[in-house]
Amino acid sequence: MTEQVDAVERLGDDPARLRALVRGEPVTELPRDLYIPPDALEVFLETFEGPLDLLLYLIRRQNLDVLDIPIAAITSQYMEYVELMKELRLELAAEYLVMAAMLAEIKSRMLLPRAPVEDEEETDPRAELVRRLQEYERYKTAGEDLDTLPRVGRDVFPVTVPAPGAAPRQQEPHVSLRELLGALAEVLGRAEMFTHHHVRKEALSVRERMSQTLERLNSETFTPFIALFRPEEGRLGVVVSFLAVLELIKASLIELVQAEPFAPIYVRARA
Amino acid sequence: MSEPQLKIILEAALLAAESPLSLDHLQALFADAGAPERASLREALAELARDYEGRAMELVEVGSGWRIQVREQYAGWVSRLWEERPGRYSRALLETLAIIAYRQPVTRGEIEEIRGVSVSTSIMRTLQDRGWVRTVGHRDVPGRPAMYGTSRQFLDYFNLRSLDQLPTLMELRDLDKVHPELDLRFPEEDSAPGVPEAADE
Amino acid sequence: MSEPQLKIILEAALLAAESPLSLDHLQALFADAGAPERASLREALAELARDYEGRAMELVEVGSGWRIQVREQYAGWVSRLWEERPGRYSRALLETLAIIAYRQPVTRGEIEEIRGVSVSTSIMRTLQDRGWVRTVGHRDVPGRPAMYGTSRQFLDYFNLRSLDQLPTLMELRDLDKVHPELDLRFPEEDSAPGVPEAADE
Repeated sequence: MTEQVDAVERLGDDPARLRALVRGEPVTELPRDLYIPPDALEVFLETFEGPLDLLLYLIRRQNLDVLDIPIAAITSQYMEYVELMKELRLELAAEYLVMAAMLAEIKSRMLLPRAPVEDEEETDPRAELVRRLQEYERYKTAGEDLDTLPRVGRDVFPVTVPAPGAAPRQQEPHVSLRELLGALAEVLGRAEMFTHHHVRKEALSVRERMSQTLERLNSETFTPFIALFRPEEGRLGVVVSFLAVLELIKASLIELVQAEPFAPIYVRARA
Repeated sequence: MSEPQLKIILEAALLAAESPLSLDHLQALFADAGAPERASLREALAELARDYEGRAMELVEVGSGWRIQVREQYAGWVSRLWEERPGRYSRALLETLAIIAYRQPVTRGEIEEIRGVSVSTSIMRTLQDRGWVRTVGHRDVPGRPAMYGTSRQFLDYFNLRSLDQLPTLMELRDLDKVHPELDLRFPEEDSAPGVPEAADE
Repeated sequence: MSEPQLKIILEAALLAAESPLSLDHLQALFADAGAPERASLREALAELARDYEGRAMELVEVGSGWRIQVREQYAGWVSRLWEERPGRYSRALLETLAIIAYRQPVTRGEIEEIRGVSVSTSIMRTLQDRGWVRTVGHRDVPGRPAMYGTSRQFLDYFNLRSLDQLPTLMELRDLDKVHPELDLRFPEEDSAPGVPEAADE
């Protein structure tokens, strides 16, 4: 039984007899810095980011190693703070109470003789708590580190200067031929054009040439008829041009003028 | 801390400022003690302006003070930064374009008749701005409406030698079977410049 | 028009840009023909960075690309331009952000487990509104919780090129290894008959 009592003492049940190693030196005195002016207390308690943060504070305040927490002492200090929070009616997150229960459980497990459990490695009841404390501490530190990194708007100022004369350029959308034809097929289907007068094979080059011819003509001046034909286009080109002229006449878009028989023929757009 | 050069402090402030800084403003940077004379400020600014010779930026004095800006001769390069992502054309625009291609020369009224709905002015403007459609004449009826046709750029864009390469209206019924040799891909698909976009956005 | 020096064109673009420019983006400035090789771009950028030695600005590479910024050492002078002090972030926000940065992809539940308290919705929203944190997927467990990761803007904001540049995370120590002298077993156990010593202990 005496051995067991030793173990408990070693784990620091009694703060006054606490023995902890700080840089290899045993520490037996608790730093007495618990007193905080009452008006500051509320602000102080609100600065804790949760039970792990509060526990870390309690441990660090005493220069203790996370790996060697005097559970009983820490538990009672933790409970003091939780009571304070309750008294001050601070919004006490349920997490604080869960942690209190966890501490109490660890404390009891460390005090009680362990029933031998077969085939189960004995682990320190504090192991899980220590793991969580360390895990939290590393991100708490990482958060502090993050805060010290150079930051836009505080430490570094990206440069953006005006550029007179520069203006956004609109990029034009891409269209595929398939899209274009698909659109036409749809509109024709909608107009039921297939069943009517457009089923014949249209010579699109004639239509194209109609546009080109029209563009060259105006209503002010007469253009010689023969100027509409370009021999270098060959027979087919001449035929296409001729058909275009006929179509344009049929559509009353142009008119032909001949002063007398065998005189040159002129063309102009109908005004 | 050794005091940095006056002109470098001014440079820092001018580069970071969101609007031009007046001499008063620049002087105020030096708070209470040791604010430089206006003459020294002017001198430092002149020096800074000289430093920027041959560079992309310049220091200019505008109405409300001094500012650093990109020289106008580089405006063209800067404009490319701000190119907007291409949008998509509306169905109405594509239909209008197709009708003009197949039925040219054609008036807006005729397009509307075929489509069964009116054609907006902005569609006609877009097609003309793009250089695909132009006015080829005016129909000799009251109001003298413009007649539209397609352009050479239209053929170039769609990689066509002539309009004859387009399928006939008959063939349009079954697009997939016709003209397998037609280049139905997006014309600029291959050469589209890499969109400089973060892969994870 | 004689072609300006590559580095001067880059300088113009970087000065005018509102966010960092990636190499792809810089290359795209040169549109179709004659876009410089990435190697030449890098070279020109290095030259530019050297030009800025001794000046108020510097050229740095951050998460989403290159940017010109006022050197940190002049932050004091520059911040006098603004009345307002830059905002501070709460510890809760910084810790949450740190966990996401170091542990990504991570769910809200995992963040809460590490911090030992619940993570407020407003913090998650702030982080996402600032563009630092985004949903990178969903964990394949009941409820399919979102997994969070940091963005390029996060790197940009903290002046980092990549996550590797974050300060190293504190090391976790093993309870048994650090205090081997601490016999944590209960006294009786040693002498308990028939308990075989685990070889791998």
